[in-house]
Amino acid sequence: MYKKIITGAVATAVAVATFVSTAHAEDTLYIPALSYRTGAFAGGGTPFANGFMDYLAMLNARDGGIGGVKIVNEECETAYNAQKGVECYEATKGNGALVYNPLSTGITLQLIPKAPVDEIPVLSMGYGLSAAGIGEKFPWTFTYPTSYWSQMSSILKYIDSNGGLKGQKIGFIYLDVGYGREPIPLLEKLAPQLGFEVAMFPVAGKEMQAQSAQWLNVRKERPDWMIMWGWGSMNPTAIKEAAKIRYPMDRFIGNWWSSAHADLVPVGEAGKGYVGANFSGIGTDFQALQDVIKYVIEPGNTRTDPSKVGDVLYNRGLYNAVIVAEAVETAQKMTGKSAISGADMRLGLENFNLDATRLAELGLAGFAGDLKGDCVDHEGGGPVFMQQWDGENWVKITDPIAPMSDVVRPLLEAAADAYVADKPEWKTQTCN
Amino acid sequence: MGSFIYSVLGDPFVQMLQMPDFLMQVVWEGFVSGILYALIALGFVLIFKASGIFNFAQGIMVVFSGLTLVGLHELGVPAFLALFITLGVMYVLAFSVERLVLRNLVNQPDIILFMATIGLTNILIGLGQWIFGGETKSMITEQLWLPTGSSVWEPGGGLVIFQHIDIAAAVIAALLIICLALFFSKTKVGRALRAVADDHQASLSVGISLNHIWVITWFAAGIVALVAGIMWGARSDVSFSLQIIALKALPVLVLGGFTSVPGAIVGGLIIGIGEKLFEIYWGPLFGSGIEGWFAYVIALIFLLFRPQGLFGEKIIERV
Amino acid sequence: MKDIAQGYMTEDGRQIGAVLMELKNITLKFGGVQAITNASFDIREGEIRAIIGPNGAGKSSMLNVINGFYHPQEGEVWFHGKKRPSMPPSEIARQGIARTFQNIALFHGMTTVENVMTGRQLMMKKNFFWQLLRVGPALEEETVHRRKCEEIIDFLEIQAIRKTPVGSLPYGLQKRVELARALAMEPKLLLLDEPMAGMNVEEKEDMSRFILDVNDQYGTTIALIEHDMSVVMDLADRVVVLDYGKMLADGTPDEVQKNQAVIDAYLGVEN
Amino acid sequence: MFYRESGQFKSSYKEDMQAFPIREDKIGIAVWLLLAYLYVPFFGLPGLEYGFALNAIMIPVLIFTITTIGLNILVGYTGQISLGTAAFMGVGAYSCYKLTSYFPDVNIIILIFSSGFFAAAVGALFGLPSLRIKGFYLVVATLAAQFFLEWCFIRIGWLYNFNPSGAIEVPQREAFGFIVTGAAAEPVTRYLVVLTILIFLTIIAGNLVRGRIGRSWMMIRDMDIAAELIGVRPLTTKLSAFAVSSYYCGVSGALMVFMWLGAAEVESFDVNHSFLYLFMVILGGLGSITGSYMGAAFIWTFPLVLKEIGKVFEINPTVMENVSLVAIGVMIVFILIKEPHGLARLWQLGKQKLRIWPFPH
Repeated sequence: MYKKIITGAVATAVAVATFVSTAHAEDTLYIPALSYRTGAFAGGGTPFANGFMDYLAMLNARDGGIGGVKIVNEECETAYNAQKGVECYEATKGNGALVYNPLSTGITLQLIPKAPVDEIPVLSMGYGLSAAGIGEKFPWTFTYPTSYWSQMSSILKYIDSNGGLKGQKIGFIYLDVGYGREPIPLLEKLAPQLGFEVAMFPVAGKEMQAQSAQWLNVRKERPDWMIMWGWGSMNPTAIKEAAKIRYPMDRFIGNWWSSAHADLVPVGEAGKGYVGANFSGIGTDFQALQDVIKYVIEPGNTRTDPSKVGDVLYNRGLYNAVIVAEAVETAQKMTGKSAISGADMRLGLENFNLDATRLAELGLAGFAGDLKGDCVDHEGGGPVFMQQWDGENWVKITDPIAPMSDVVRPLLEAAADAYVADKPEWKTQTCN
Repeated sequence: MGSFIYSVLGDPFVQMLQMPDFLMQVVWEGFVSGILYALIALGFVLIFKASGIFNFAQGIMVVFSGLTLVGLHELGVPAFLALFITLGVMYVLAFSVERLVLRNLVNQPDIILFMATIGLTNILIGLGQWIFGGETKSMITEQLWLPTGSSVWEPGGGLVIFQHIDIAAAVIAALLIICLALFFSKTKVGRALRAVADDHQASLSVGISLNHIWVITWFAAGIVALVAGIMWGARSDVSFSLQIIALKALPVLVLGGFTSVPGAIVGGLIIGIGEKLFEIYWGPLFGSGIEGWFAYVIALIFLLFRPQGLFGEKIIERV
Repeated sequence: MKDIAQGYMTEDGRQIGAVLMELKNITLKFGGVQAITNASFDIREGEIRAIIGPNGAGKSSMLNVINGFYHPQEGEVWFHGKKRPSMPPSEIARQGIARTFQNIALFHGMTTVENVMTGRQLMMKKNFFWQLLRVGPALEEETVHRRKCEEIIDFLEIQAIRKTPVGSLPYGLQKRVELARALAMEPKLLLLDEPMAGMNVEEKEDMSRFILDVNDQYGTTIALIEHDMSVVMDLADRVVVLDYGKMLADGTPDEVQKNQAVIDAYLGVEN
Repeated sequence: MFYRESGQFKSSYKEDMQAFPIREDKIGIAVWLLLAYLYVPFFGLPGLEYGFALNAIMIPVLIFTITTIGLNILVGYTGQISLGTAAFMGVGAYSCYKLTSYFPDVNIIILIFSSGFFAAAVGALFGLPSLRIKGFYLVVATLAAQFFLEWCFIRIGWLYNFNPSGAIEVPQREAFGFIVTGAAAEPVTRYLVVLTILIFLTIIAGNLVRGRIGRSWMMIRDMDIAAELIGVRPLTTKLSAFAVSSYYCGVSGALMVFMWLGAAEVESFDVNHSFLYLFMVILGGLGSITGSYMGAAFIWTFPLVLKEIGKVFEINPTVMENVSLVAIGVMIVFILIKEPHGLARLWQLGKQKLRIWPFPH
């Protein structure tokens, strides 16, 4: 028996020793995908990762990569766990990673200080640290196309345009972790300015599926509107509970991590009328998505369930890949190199221009709002639009709603200053 | 200071009186979650009584059984056949646990057995995710002929909403408990089970196979887990985060005593109703969201004063 | 019975001193069950005192009262001429009462020498920070006590198993290690709960010799429970007989053997 | 052949009471130390990329070893089970963060050591019920600690300086003229700091468990009633175990955030991590300090090895993640059945084999 164990241990040791970091030839674009298909939030992580990977795979299959250089897209499972995230980062960065999409606020926070040191930019698309939108303070971090705070301001504008905000009571139900608490300072600041009242309903991470107390409180407080910052199985549970207390669904608004197919399909008809924020297109009615289906899904070079292509989170992952690809292409053009470095990638991220024309060229006309890379503005200040669940699918119901940049921007700057304050050697940049 | 005392001792009760319908709703919601806690706790008690093992894997068994049921249905298996197969899976689980784990750990200290069940938890999480994926799944409520929708009761202009699935949960839990009680008192195996619970040595000497008994109790705990999984899944969804909620059964056990079936039920109801009342009426003092630890802290305080629980027997130590 | 108010001389010529412990009217109940009823006797310095009686007579309970594991409902325990208040067993151990157990209570995760060292715990005084460093005084202290333990190990002839984990030792040796551990405490009063249970004749002889040697060399007062009457009659200076929690007799082995009540209740079986 | 103790006699008790009485063991330790101090800082681990070897393997393994030693003191040496390890680490991490904001100029290493005391105090507080309750009941008490502390880490904004992201972000700090925390700190600096702290704490733990205090812990573990009848005070003994154990956890938590992660929110201290650390203790060996090293190294690197194997066979990482969950579960059960003293015991058996090698009879 012990012999076997010892033999096993020796075999393991040999396996460790043969851990050879796969050398990637100079002429590839290495883009790691820190994804999570296991753990408590796998339901959201899986479609996002699928969209991201499928688009890059499509570029490889259709165009032979970007600028004639093949993309190597390696997935590393983080299980939404910060420790595994660091390990994934260390395991992949040596391969010449161009950009990290951490897909978790916790992991993003860990990577932000590492990015300038290792010279690999971080693109936390619509999550992570809102303050990182200040390009002068965070040269290596991007939150395109927008931040949580901008998004919240857009949602408030939506409420304002649907019967006014003044004198209203806004209920805010959120996952009680860093991510969910992030918009609270903005709400507290805006409430007196815009004359509304806020009621908070925190949901503890491990109580995601036991929310009856929160919704009893909602019934007690009777807010006029509900806004949700949820993730994973918190979302369908919240919507079900809202339906239980007969909360009017069209006054219940989820942020862009709380309004995906994965959240509403389990609820079905009961969620009819629920509103959600979004910044990427819905469905497969885009040439680029048709190409994904043709080059990737149909040949079966994917882990995606074909019926889920075009879902909200799938398309968001895809949009993330679109931004990455566009930045790569911009960087290639700017530097004249086909195989670029992380520093080049940073340039690309500050200079790409995904306007309507360009989106149309990419076969994504109307898929998202205009987005332009910028040195000062790493947030993109992008608008979000509202979508509504019709019982079976999401329907876009508004045009893009611009954020209240005048309010949000100073807050972002203050937060960025606070972040940098206790880091004496923090590298900032000056634009122009 | 005065206003603080008022907000602790006065205001909550005023609120209760002002909105009696709401109070009723709170108590009802607490009652239903209490029933579910009690169901999970019942699984713990069954195994603890028969084998002295504190089965940490009971929580993941709830998730695993629910996932198996839904997963099979997704593969196209008709709902009731899927239910039947899931029962089979739980039997296989009970059998393999007995054969591969328990049998080899007889006479080990309790703490070792407990840690083995934590290992088992890991195995079930991995297997569940591997086979059925990590995504949240919705329970096949209607296919299992469970009721949906709700009824409204309006006492004196108030509003109390009763979800049909909650009522069903209460009824099914009650039936399950009655069935278990009958099983324990009326069948030969059940009586043997009680004998084992009372005295391992004695039951061995009257010729009862301990191994057989263990398989049956683990299977019974599996059935209880499946019922809890279906009910909780129908109320929210089936996902791995249920596993941590299932740990709430632990404070329930502390209150009720590890070996007492009525204790599990009463403890479940106390925790369920107590935590809802506290969260709604006193929670705002702490900034709300205290459900995550309230039950545990209550249990902790309770432990200091009555370690054997409400219904447990006092432990007499000997040398 | 001899007049023993000021001590007495034993048959083998040892002088027995004043009263070390006195139990007055002890009554112990578990729920409705009366384990000990109104028992009174004393233990004197330097003597070997035996408590005998049939199964369930309350002998072990009596030892448990003496070392404070059970708190009697009625009665008083006097130790060193003072009435002992109710206190946790660890404090009573600190007053110099050591014991062995009927079902061996060794620390199975440790070796023989470590088990014996546990008996010295109370005498080791160096504080936490010296313990952290394990240099200077702490190491010195450890060495001093280790030497003492090795003496006891030599005395009980268990050198060969010094570094063996006690769990793997045969029963007889475990009993001996347990005795060593109790001796390491240098107790004023040593309680032995059936020290010879389950031993063969040879082992019993060894153990008897050790008990006598301990009493002789260290002058330790010993109270023991034993089933084997011949052993008790050989070892004990005075004997208390319990039956169903009640005291039947108290006196020298000879006196007890002649006591009609004792013969009826217990010895009568043999005669 | 290479490893034998015959012929080595001890002439004093002091010599016999050393941590490694056998000469070959001493040589072995010296070799390990040389490798750790002279090879790894320059070359990393053989076959691995340098940064990966340090940042993703050596530093976390060393930090988790401290955690494991701490938890082992409680579970392995004192027999008290705890599922609150991760939360106690959190106490260390958050206190260290607060200390650095109050005392920005104090040597960070002193602050890391001090933060352990906060964890020790909290640990002892939640260990109080252990006096009256045992075994499974204690599981509930430590879970209460875990969940209550998690809530505090989120709700008490003061703990993370009211940072809107709700996370603690490590500031840059220097010690002895080197930058040791923050992103600008070289991996090798952080590695050497962690390694030195680990060795220091290992020596202390070794001293404690071999001395009076360690014996009283083991007495409680092996037979608490007998221990009490010998004069061990259960309360002080159990509390000292909780305090020392939590001290180790606290220091390792502070190190984890300051020397490794760089930023952390409550997720890094959740109950699943508590299970992970318990697995390290079980697999390494209950009641063994050497085992703590092995358990931490094994549980941390095993999934990494599986990932690499997955890459070779082109199995997707999700499957490998689940395989590693199942495999670790199976190993835990297997180890508990076959060898409750874990890898440490296997290592000893291996050495015993070496002792008689090459003539096994």
